[in-house]
Amino acid sequence: MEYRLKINEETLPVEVENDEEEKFTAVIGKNAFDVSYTTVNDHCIHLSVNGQGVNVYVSDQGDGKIIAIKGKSYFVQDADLLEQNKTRKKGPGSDLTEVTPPMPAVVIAVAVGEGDVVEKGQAVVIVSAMKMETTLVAPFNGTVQKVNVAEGDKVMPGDILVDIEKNEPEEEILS
Amino acid sequence: MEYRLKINEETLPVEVENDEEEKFTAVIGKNAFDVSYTTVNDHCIHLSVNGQGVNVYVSDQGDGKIIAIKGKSYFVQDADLLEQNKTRKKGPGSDLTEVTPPMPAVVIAVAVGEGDVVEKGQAVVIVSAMKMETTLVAPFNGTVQKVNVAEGDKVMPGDILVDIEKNEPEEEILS
Amino acid sequence: MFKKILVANRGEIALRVINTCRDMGVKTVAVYSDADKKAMHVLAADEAVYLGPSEPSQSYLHMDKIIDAAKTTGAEAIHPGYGFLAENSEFVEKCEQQSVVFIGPPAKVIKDLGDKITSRKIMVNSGVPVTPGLTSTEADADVMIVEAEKVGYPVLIKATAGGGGKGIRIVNSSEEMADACSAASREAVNAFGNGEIYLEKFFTKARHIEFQVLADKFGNTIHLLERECSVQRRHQKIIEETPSSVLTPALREEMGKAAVTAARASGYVNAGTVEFLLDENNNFYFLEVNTRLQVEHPVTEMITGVDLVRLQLEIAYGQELTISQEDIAGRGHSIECRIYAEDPENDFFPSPGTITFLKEPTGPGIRNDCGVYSGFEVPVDYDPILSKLIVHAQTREHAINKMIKALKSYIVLGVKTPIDFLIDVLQSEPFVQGEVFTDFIETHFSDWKPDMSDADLARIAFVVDEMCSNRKAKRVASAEDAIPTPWQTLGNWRQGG
Amino acid sequence: MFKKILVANRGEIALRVINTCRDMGVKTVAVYSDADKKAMHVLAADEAVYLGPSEPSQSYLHMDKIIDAAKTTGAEAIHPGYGFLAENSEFVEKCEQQSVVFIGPPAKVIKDLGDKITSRKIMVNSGVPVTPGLTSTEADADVMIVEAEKVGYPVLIKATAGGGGKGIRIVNSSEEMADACSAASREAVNAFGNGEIYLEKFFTKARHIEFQVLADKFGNTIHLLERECSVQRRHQKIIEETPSSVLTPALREEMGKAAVTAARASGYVNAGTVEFLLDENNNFYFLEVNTRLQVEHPVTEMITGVDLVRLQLEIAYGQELTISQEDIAGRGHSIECRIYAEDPENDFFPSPGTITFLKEPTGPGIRNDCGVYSGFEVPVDYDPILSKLIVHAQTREHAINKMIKALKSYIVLGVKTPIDFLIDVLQSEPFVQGEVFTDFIETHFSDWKPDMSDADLARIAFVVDEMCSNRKAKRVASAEDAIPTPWQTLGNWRQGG
Repeated sequence: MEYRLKINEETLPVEVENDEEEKFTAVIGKNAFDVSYTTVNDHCIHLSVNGQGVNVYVSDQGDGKIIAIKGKSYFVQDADLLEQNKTRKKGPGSDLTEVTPPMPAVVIAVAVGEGDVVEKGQAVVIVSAMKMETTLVAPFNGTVQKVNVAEGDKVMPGDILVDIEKNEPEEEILS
Repeated sequence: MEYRLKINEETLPVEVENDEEEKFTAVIGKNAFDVSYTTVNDHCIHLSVNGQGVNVYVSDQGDGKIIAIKGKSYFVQDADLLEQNKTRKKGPGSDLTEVTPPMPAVVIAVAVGEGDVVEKGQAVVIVSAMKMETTLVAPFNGTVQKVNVAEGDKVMPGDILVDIEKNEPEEEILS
Repeated sequence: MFKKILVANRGEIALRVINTCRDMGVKTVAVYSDADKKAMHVLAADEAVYLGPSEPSQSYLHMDKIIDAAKTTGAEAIHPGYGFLAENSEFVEKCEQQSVVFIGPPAKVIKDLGDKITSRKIMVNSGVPVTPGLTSTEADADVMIVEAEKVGYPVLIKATAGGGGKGIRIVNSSEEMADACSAASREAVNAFGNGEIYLEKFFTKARHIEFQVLADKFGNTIHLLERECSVQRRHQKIIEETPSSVLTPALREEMGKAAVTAARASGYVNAGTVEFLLDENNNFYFLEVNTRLQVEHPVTEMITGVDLVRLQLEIAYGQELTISQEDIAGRGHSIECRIYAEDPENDFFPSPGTITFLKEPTGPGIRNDCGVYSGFEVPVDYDPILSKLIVHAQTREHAINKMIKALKSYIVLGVKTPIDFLIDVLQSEPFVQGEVFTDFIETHFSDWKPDMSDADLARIAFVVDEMCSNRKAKRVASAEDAIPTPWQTLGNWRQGG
Repeated sequence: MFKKILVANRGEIALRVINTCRDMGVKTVAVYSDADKKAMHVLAADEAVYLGPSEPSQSYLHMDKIIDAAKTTGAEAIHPGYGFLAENSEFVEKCEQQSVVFIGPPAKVIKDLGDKITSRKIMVNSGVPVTPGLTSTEADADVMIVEAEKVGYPVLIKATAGGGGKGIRIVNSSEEMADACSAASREAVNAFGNGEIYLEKFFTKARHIEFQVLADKFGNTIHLLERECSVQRRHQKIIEETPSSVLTPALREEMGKAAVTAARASGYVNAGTVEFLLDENNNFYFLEVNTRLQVEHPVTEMITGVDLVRLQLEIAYGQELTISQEDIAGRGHSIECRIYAEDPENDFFPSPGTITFLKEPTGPGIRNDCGVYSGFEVPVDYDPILSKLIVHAQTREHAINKMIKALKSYIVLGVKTPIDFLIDVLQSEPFVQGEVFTDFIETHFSDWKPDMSDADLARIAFVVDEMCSNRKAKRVASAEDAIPTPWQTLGNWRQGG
């Protein structure tokens, strides 16, 4: 069995050998690790790696797992799965013109209206989370097609707050 | 909706009225309680009863629920269900001759053998749990039919450690 | 003692107050907004009153609703915690009018000390050293230049009604003065509706040292030693400790006396904090008084053995202080780390969301004042503090090691936290040496990146979790008695998927 | 300091030791039996070595396996905890032979103090008051009668090799003497292979008061104040506290000096406890020395601010004590409750089983040294202690209230615990008044039954849980993404169903 696992920008193959009941050998790069494990609960696994015990905590986020080890957190993704999903989701019409908040937030002010011409970097929406305000700017020169939010709305990362049509010719995006 | 709920030896009817989303009125005897609730996790429910908040903790044991409230534990059973089960399980051949441990335990010594005649109160098996020894005795005069355990065995409440045939005529049990 | 009080706050500080009330047999009333229906303070209180929408102005800042809630439930007093209405003199006046006891100083004290010029004047008049600079507002940039040359550059132009870092400019030379004054004033008008400004000396290398004070209604005023709070990010404290590693017994006594003088001079009653700057030559200067319980109050409790919230209630109820200055002695060393929902890799940006798993550190000498639990959704509407983690040990070295150990066993999944950042700070040479100034994080940790040394272990953990998940799935498929299944976990899966 | 040590124990005390090692940067090796494969001490240690079957003789009492584990893993020292091999002089000798440091007193000290006659002689020779009676064994019942008349009835006939309440008889008059002596001797032969007996006065109304002592290898010996442990069931302590409410400063000093004398006289090194009886006239009598860490050591840590396990390691490593008698001062009041898996309604019968849910109490001044977790199966093979819950507050009254609050928020489902019993004891008038003698539970709580005042609430909770279960079931039926489902909960359902 082989996984290709990505942390930050680094993808490494992990080969699993001699998989027995709660025991196996993992080969990562040139290093081999003797692993045995005990499941403690849904989120906690006790690992013994080359004889050293450590408790790891896991939260499956769908697109990857958060793994906490000794106070440090790693976001580990299955590179093979990521590629499949990319192929599936990509294609013509994929949206590269997003105005979306970096975190769950509340809209404090909307600075543009439909039909407004905006320049790249121009403030379009101000959101606030936990007493910290963030200004979302236009990603390029363009025209506001639609404003999807109003002051007071709760918004999530991925929500498109304002649709902006790029002023450059559309062929560039499709090519 | 009505439940009949048993705690220790006391069974009381609980009538549920005006059941809305996470709110209802419970009538127990002459008392009516306005109840609202929030589920916190699998084992914890926050109740507000007549305006007073309390966290209750629940463990479903199959034949009843352990309910912990402010440091006190209650074992609550559904009396209707208990009666159904009783009817189902009872009948001729029901065993009244049990030598079974009061707790999960380890057998320390077996004091009788097959064919031995025993008197009521005579020691038959000694078990130990958590450094405390307990002597299990014959429930009546009789003859040992079978010894089901040996020294060192782990035993659970309900396990019949020794089968003893009562010396009185069998008709008495069946009548 | 009060039979019942209302806690006009949320999160960890509401829990902290409820905790002591429970010790004292005082019943508690929580208040909550839409976002907090399942919040821990609501679950912990004896009663809970719904205030309204999540927006603070409609809930935790809505004075009339809160006082109504106290009247309706028969609560005799209100504890404001910190933030929200804690330093709002108008709220205190409203409480007084409605005959509800406010657990904190009188309205006039809050008002006087909230205004920078008034508080500087009080201190100057009573002989407490203040940062060199003006004790009146000044509209003329040329006068500012004259004053700046007196105290020496760099200087700070500050709004008198200031707070939260707004209406402040650092000025390094006379050329920058005119622009800085008009900018600061303009910002102050926008933020506080009051454009008045003044000038103070700016200390580039300073420590933030504060003294806890307590005063009853009978004129007894004492201090409970210092807290050093120099480690700050975005002008907000993140690590606090006591004792300070630079205070000599003589300096501690001198500053403590100044703190008591400051409290007396302002007519202080209840618990408060007198903040000082300490420069590199061990000169100290009055900064301001925080007229409430501080986030970092537990380190003082750990080394002095007192319960500050209990004393707040006793003082508010009209009891005389049962401890005197001679009873106060520090024992051991205590450190606090604030655990925020924030991303230390990304300028400490807030990180709201659902806590999918929480495991608090435990053990001798470890205290975690926590306001959240596994499954709780941290709302976007309020301050991102999740908990404050406090340790207590015999020496500073032991306390640092205990805190590192505690942080390593503190698991918060689902939102980002500065736990790994804090571990690196506590292990760093300058922190261990006590070389801690208010610019500590900018100087030593501005380009911090999380250490990736256990990445191999993380990959192995991923593989093991996959193996377990497959097994889990198989079990479910074969188990007939899988119903009921916990809705909590279900919820998480949905949210994650 | 040691780089790595082995902890030859399990449960909460193994965790307690590992905790301090982690503070100190000392690596730990756990050992475990079949029953403990998923035990918390195994999860917490840096390494774990499997010993064998669950039977103690094949695992935690197997000296050679344990010493082998230390040698194999490179552990330099062994901490025995309490129980198992903690007071076994043969094990200490084996460690010495194998050049593994035993963290505790030398073998000879353990041997001397483990024998009742030898230890009484040591104390008599050094002027420490012992209970009136013999300091040599006696086989003749007539001599016993003469001695009994000297000290006054009732008296105790005790096995010199005794322990665990075996080989003991209370004698109220000369007529009972002959039978009692032969019965005690016979029982002692059976239990210890040694029928020797002696006689002591029996105190019907007495307090159990013990002093913590510490001695290094350089002749420095100090005491760390007293613990009162009079509340016992089945001759086992269940509530301990410090300070004792009956000790005057003068009596405390006198008893403390006697404890230090006792430790010196026996050549004591490391941490130990000198136990005394205090009669109604405040006369105290030496009972015995426990040559190990006690279960109740945390109350001493809370009021003195020291970490006893750290000091044990430092002493064993050969360091000189860094604290002197003058440094020791008690602050506040501390109480410990032992949380056993047992049924207080049924003569404290053990109650092993799976812990289906565990929620530990938290908050300022609360410490829970816990050895179990949600989902753990408490084995039948060992002592039923789950955790020790400790509180610390300014006064005894505050500490009692804090403990009651902590107990009320301590949730252990799946096994029985004495939590409700302890709440009733702490709330009882005699306990609150400090009227606590070793017969406390027999006198006041022999026919205790749990209070049923919240039975209506319990019924309502049952109904609500049924409603939630139905909803849960519906959700599962409709949710396609219900896989994977937690196997932990599944396990519980199976076990319960």
